Order: sequence, then structure tokens, then C-alpha cells
Amino acid sequence: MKFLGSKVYRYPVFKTYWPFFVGAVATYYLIGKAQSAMENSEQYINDPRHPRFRRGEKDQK
Amino acid sequence: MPQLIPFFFLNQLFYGFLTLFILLILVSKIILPYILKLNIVRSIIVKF
Amino acid sequence: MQLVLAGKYIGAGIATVGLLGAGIGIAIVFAALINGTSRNPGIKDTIFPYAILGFALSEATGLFCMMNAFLLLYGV
Amino acid sequence: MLTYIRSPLDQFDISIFIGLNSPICDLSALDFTTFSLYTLIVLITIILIYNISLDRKLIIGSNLLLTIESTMDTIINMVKGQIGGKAYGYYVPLIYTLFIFILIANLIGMIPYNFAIAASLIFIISLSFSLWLGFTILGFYIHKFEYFSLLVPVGTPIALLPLLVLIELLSYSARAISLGLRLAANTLSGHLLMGILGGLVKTLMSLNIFSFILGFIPLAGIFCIVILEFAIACIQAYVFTILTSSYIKDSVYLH
Repeated sequence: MKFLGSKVYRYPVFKTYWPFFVGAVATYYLIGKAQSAMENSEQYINDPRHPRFRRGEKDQK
Repeated sequence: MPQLIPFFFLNQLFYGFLTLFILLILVSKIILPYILKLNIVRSIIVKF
Repeated sequence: MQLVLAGKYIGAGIATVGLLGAGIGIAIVFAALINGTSRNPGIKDTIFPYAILGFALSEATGLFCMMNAFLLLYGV
Repeated sequence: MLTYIRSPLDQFDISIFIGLNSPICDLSALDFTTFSLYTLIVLITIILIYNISLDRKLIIGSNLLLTIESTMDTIINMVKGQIGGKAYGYYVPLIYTLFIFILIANLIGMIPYNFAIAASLIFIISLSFSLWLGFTILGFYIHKFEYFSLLVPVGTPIALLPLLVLIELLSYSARAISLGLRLAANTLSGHLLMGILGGLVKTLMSLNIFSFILGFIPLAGIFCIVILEFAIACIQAYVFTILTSSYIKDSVYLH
């Protein structure tokens, strides 16, 4: 496999790209809030793919 | 638009960023150094 | 309800007018490329990537309005 | 049960294969869907490509290594041309991963009946938004308050300053959306175009024998459109990376 085949060199991944990781975490948090907001809108609340049905809730809000 | 269905927002982001992170680690630690070493060896061999 | 549907289709139809700009932009980019190469054939290799970049950027702005047309048709 | 493809947008539907659910917290972000399947496919193809080409101990390497080295040289020369200076080497891995991921994702999405990763608006726009946040934070980290001088073009008269700073602020913040929307809109409308035209020619050619023969003319047109879509798939990957590297240049070296 590649890992065994070729040597793994050291590279300061976190030290050079920490702003991009911070940006990624921030967008993940923002999109998470956007998703939960849109999920509970009246258009998608009764959609069968809603994760709340998987957790056992049965009532059609 | 099936892209704007809210149930898969986080799912797309999670797997997308996960793949990009794995690729970043792979490229920066294994692939680019290998090509760099190849170029160095080639430049040394040409001098002989 | 029919009025909304009719309005949606009319809006989507009008939204595709923006592609006119994209067509003109792409034509200008490649006309400049042809002029440049005809005047100085040696420079073809350096200006070709810029022509492709110009083509992609001008086509992208045109496709933004096509995006709106599809959003109106299928999304809203 | 014959499924009718009603709207051409059905090719981008995401279906859940393995739905993870736990009473404690909502694990819907981690369940295995078509999107994660295709990111897995893209990852495995990239690993296989490099595994096959990099393992040969020869210095010259196979033809596959030649293609990889040529793409790498174009990206490295492009980044050197764009960012220049001493610190361009730091950002080559990030830009090369973006290029290779988008290129392989676009080419895999071009295979008929496959899911195009780059067509998922939310992921691509949030990727470009996180890149935009990234190089903004980078700019603020390097040039503390001097970073706002990016919004002032060189040599503007003082009277014009407030208006120009607003316009530059607008164009700077528009980068977050336009970078991602450009790639997503191109891929999405390309696939939609091919889907719609393919459907039209299929109905035309299935009418009777004459329309079948006549149908080969529009089919040739669609063939050229597919070739154009392959070119657009590669060009958009290159445009995404060249713009990201020029934005990083703006944040690292102010003007």
C-alpha cells in the first residue's frame, strides 16, 4: 500500500492551514444551524426523511 | 431542487470536508514529497 | 394558483436573456485571442491560458442567470 | 416498477443507504448517502491512481506518472506565477488537493447515471465560503490592521475613498459566494443540459424509423455538447484553483 510503499514525510499541515480549518469549522456550525432552522420550517417538518421520525416520534406536527 | 433539501446539508459538508482533509494529509505528506525527491534525484543524476 | 405558475414560467423565460451577455463576452475573449495570435504567433502559449480563464469567467456569469432560470422552474 | 424521470433534476437526488440513529444525539450528519458514497469513490480513485504510479522504484516512472507530474508542474508553476515570493510553497498542497479533488469528482460525475459531487450547491458554496473565511483570517493574522488596505486600490484620491472602499468591500465579500457558485452552476447546468437534450432525442428517435434515422443529426450535436462538458469540467477545476491562489496572494501579499 502507499503508506508502506513510500516514506511519510513531515509537513506542518496544521501550522500552515489553521485559518482554513477554522473557516471550515465555522461554516460547518453555520450550516448546521441553517439546516435545523430549515428542517423545522412547515414545509419540511412532516417530510418522512426528517431525522425525528427515525428517533421514534410518530406525530405529524 | 434536490440540492436544497435541508436534511443532507450537514451530511454533504461532513463527508466533503473529511475527504478533503484526508486528501490534504495524503498530498502534503506522501505525494508531493515523493515527486520532490524524484526531481532532486533526477537533477543530481543529470550532473554525472 | 395558475397565476403563480404562469408567473414562474414567464420569469424563467425572461431569466435566460442574461446568456446574451455571456455569448458576447465569450466572442470578445476569443476575438482578442485570435487578434493576438495573428499579430504575434509566438505569444500563443502565454495568452492561451488567459483566454481560457476569460472564457470560463464570462461563461460562469452567464450560467448564474441560467441557474436562476432553473431555480425558478424547479426550485421555487 | 419503472421509475419515470419526471424532472431533469432527479439525477441529483440523494438517498440514504445506511441511516444512523441514536437516542442520545442526532447522527443524521454521519449516515451513508449517495454523496458520501461518491466522495468515497473519488477518494479511492485518487489513492489508486497515486498508488499505481508512485510505487514503481524507477526514476523515470510510467506514463501515468508522466501525466501526474505534468498536472503537478502546471499547478506548481501556476501557483508560483500567482503567489510568487518565498511563501508560495506553503499553499501548493492545499491548491493541488482542491484541483485534483474537483477534477476527479467532475470526471466521475460525467459518466452517465453517476452523481456529480460538484453539482451539490451547498457543499461547493460552503467550501468556497470556508476558503474565503480561511484566507481572510490568514490576512488578518499576517497584517493585523493593515489588511484593510486591501480595500483601497493604489493611488485613489482621498475624496473618492468612502465610495471606493464600499465597492471594494462588496467585491471582496462577493468572492465567498461567486467562487463556489461558478463551479456549482457550471456543473449543474451542464448536467441538466445533457439530461434534457438526451431526453428529447430519445423521444424523437423512438417515434418511427424515419425519425430514428433523422435523429442522428441532433445526436451529433449532443455529442459535441458532451465533449464541451468534458472540457468545462477540467476548465472549471483549473479556474477554481487559479482564483483561489490569486485570492490567497491578495491576502498574503497585500497589493
